[in-house]
Amino acid sequence: MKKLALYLILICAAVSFIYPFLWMAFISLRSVGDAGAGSFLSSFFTLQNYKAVFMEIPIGRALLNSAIVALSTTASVIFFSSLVGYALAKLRFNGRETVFMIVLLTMMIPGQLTLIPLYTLIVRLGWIDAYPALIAPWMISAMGILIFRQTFISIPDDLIEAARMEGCGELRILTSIFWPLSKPAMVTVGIITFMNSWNEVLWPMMVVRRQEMMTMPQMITTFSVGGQSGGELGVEMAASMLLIIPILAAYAFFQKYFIEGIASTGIKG
Amino acid sequence: MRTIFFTILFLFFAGSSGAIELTYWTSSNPEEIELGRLLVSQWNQSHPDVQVKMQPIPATQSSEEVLLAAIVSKTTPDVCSNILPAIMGRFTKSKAVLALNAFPDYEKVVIGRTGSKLADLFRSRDGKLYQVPWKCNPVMLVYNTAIFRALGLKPPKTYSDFSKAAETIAADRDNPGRWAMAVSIKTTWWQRLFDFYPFYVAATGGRTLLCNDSAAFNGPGGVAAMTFFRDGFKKRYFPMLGFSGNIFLEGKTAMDVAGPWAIKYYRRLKPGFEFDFAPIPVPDSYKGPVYTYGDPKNIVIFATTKYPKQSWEFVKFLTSKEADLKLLELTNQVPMRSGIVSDPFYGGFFDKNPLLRKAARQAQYVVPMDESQHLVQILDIISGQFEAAAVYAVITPEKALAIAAKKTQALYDYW
Amino acid sequence: MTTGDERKDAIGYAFTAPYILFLLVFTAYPLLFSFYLVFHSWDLITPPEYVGLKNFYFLMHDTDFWQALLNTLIFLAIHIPAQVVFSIMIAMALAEKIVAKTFFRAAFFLPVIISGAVVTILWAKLYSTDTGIFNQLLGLAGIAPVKWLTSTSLAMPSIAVMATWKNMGFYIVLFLAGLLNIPAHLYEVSKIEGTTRWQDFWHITLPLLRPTMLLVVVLSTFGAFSLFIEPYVMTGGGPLNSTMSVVLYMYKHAFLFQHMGYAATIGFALAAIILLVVLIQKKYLDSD
Amino acid sequence: MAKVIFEKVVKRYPSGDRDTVRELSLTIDDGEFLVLVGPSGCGKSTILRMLAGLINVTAGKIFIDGKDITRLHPKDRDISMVFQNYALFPHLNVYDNIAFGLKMRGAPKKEIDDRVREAAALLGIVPLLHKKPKELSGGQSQRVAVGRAIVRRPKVFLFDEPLSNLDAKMRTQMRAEISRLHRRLKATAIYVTHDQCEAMTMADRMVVLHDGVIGQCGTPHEIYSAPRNTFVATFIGSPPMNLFAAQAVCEGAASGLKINNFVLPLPPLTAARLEIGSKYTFGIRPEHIYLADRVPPGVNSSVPLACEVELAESMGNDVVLHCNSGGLAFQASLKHDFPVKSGDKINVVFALDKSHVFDEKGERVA
Repeated sequence: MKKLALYLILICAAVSFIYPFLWMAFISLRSVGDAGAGSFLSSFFTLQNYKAVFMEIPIGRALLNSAIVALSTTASVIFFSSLVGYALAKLRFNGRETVFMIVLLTMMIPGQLTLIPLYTLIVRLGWIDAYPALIAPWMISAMGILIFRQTFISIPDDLIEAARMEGCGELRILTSIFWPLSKPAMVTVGIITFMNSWNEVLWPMMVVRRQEMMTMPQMITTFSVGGQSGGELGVEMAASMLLIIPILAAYAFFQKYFIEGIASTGIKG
Repeated sequence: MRTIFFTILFLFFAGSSGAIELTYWTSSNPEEIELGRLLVSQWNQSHPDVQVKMQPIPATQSSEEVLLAAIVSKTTPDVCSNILPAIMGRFTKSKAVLALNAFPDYEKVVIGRTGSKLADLFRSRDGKLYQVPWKCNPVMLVYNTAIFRALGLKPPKTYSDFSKAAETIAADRDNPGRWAMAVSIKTTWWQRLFDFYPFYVAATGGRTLLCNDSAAFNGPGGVAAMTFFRDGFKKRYFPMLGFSGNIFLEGKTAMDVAGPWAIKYYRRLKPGFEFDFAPIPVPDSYKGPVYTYGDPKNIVIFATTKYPKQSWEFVKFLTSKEADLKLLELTNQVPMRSGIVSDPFYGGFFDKNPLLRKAARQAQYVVPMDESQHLVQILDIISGQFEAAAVYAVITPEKALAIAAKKTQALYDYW
Repeated sequence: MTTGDERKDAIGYAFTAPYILFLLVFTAYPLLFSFYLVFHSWDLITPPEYVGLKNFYFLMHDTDFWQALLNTLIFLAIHIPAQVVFSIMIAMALAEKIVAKTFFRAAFFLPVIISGAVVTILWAKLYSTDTGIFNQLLGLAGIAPVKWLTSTSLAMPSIAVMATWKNMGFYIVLFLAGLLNIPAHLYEVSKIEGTTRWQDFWHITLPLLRPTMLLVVVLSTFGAFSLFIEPYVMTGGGPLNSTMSVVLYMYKHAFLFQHMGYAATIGFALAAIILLVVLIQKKYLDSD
Repeated sequence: MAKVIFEKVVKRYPSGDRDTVRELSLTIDDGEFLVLVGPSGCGKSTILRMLAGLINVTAGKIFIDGKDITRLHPKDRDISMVFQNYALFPHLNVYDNIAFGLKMRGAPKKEIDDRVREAAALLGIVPLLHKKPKELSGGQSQRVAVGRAIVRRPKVFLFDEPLSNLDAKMRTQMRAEISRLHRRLKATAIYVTHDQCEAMTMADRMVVLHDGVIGQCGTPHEIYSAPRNTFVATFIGSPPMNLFAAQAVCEGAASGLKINNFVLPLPPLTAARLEIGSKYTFGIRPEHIYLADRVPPGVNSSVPLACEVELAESMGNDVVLHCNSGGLAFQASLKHDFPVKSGDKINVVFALDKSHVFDEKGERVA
């Protein structure tokens, strides 16, 4: 009896979490004529809304931009953060503890404080409407450094020494010993970074104005808010679907890491 | 095949022989892009040594923002024809634009075309002219002639007329739920250029928002205009909801506020739709010509140009008699050319397009916006107070305008 | 070439150098420049002008800023408690022995991974006064449509409910991890002592969840003060500025009015307020 | 192939208050199996790591084959090392672990394959080649680690306590195997251990280290039979050598050592080196103590000493007696061919020609 109530609550909650997305997918597939109210399966499905999105806004270009930005940010965060994480975990040098303290401190700075000066910096660098503006300020993450350091610290020093004896330089040790041994950490850092970068909307809105340089969330926001969608619900939902499909695919693929990685670090965007 | 080859060869040599290239930015609406393409190709054919490259300003952001960003990054074009005069204050302050007085034939060209009365409106505070007055879109009342005919209405001239018309529309049993006029409840600053501001200009007989760096809008005219909207929302003449799509085109409202640029837009979206323009309604006590906001767009030459002379020649070409006709034909916007209504050169066009004759007549009674670095913020302040006093009616129009005036004052006091 | 420790020194510096450079350019410089900006007026185009404490003075008297702060605090006051209560409830349900646990967990986590922009666009439709599902459901129950986003008193709570829905999955996962960390024998002891489940919850579960609670509260505070895209898309800050958040207000000053100095001042004040709020939370949740 | 020379090598850690290794000079001959043995903290691993290049040398020089390698990167020294925890790369299978060094050096695929298979065959781990380290037992892991070390055919092999993580039986087996392997490869090997048993059985030559200095260097037999000081004497041998505080006395014609309340007469040769009246330490290994009535023939034994057995520890073959004679405590290791139990009173004798005498500083006198 008690179990039944439990399931009832959980199912109701789960439905409320999933339903909006189903509705969105449904609306995006419905023909333009009957957008608005209506029940499921009331009409046949069509891709015309998706066609319309591609016709009305350069969504293909936005997808490309988002992919370039999110992938290069992710690659850079993984590479540089693991580099620093390795140095902090396994190399001895003067100032190591200071650097580590700085990493921890930067995590405490509210982003709102540096947002405007960062924007002015981008303007001065002449990076407005360019990929560097979207990538460079997020190339290394303190969160990534921290995760890598914690992971690397538990890898025995023996392995480093063995690798050095066997002829590895430090970079080689990082890439061919530490990386393969820290796959969960790499995946965690990777997906958190990818997700944040893919979904980020405030920063692109600040540094990108040209339509060809817009990322997906920005494009869809301006499309929706700017009224370009002409109030066509189906088209708007189709555009939104295009934004969430890649992240949903990544989610389906890495589900375990997604949830556990994020839970273990307690960090998100 | 061979011709293509020679053409390429020619272009190659032409290019390498040092033909000057000018960059020209236009507005991004399809009509103006078409106009730009036509004029640029004409120019390029007749001027092989000065080639112009045209580029529409990206559509998603406001042109002002794009231009400001370009100034910051020093990537401004040579010539731009989509300049909101109100924003010129910041352009001149940052020395981003050329003073056109420097060109010897400037008087002849600009004053000769626009007339000194209108041209003076765009004169900068230092007495120089940095912009060539180009075209305007007098903001007017546009009404659905089918509905008006069916209900036996005439376009309202005064607020009382408007009320009566609105009551008639509301009482129409065949079309329940139809509103009198579409007014946006969004608070984006430029929305007020299509409701409060033109009504304010009309009610004050052509005054602008500011006078000597101080708010001028909280006088009787401003209160009258604000009260007009407050009453309209209160009596449900205007729909009080965020709507998508164009409800005027859909026949859900009988009137809208728009400029002549809308003619092409309406015809494209809904062929056969019947509409007409009328002056903005004024308070019952108002006498005199009805002014409105002209929504002017001007042409400037940016200081980054390497070829001021060639740019100036191109600007003259853009504002020539023939170009102005093309402007009328392709975009249905009104060149700021004095005497255009009576000029037989354009007579044929106006005969075919009586709506534009109306717009061109109205164009004689237009004002721009004030040239102020705070203009956007002042409109934003007014917009917020419009929402409070008119849309939600939580404070009186007098109070709202007083607050807006005070906030405007604070801007000048602090910055 | 050197060996051992010295070489490690050199490599240590080489490996951290990109980060140090990055830090100097993208953290230290903006941080310092924000100090510069708060004392200047700058529109990006004309040279910055020193204005002393004018920005702060204007901020003190800027009723719109205080309204934005109040709005943000209202958002916080609804969002955070709702978040904590519902997340704990669902996490406790998920901690029981149930089938399809992974499915439920994944379902609740779904909105977390999806762009806030999309979630907001979607919910704007759900909240729509005439066609939204909420009012349709209310209509079925014979209740008149509610102006979710166009009434000054409901708009911010509506946004807070949506934000709670979006982020809850993340906090459910955190609480679930916290719950599973509580040793089972504690409950066995209480079973022997004959306590009720409610007493267990108050005297064992809740106190032991404290560290998670602090984490959740601090993280959601940081998140809540960043409120931007939701009002930007849904309401544009209206009606009557009732959903104008501090970040949206800052954005408006920076990008609509080009008041870089003033926008930086708003950011500065906001950062100070965030740290203050977090300190207070820490004091009350981290006391033992 | 390779001769290793340490020349006044010093190691000081920045945090340490004194040198971990003090002016170490040592020559290891080509093909020699040298064992560094000593208690933990004596500096033996530090010496090995300096040679490996894993830590730097504070002062002094190290040569391999006459070439100064003091400041070379580990990979350029042509040495390999077997680690205590095997240090197998967990993400690579056995084959790739063994091949790792060759791959890093860019050896041709064919050659790598040949050499890996050869090494695997030598160690009897061919069936394991495709397993991951976590599927291996301790002994198997150690074989793989050795395989990784030998596959490159380096000049010098280093072993850092390689057997300490294995169980006793496996340890004995691996010990023999490493010795056999060394004889076969004839490469210079340096082996660090704290286990004297490993040291004694495996070493060509062993170095007993104490507080960063060499206590004694020599063959296992030399070190066992003639420890240079009390530290070496007690460190090597199990159970450890009994040491008694003593004073040289002259009793009649013969001089002897007065221990507690009795005097031990000494052979003249030994006695001649003592200075009457000075304090000495007398040492005798437990296995050189016999029951008075069972002295094997040919042993020059002392006079019987009456004592009480406080504890008898049977080791199967041997029995270790913890004896007490009027407050003098010592251990005796006897063949287990007679019944003796705690509380028994027995008489023992010391084999005087196997006894050791150290001076006050602990240095060997005789």
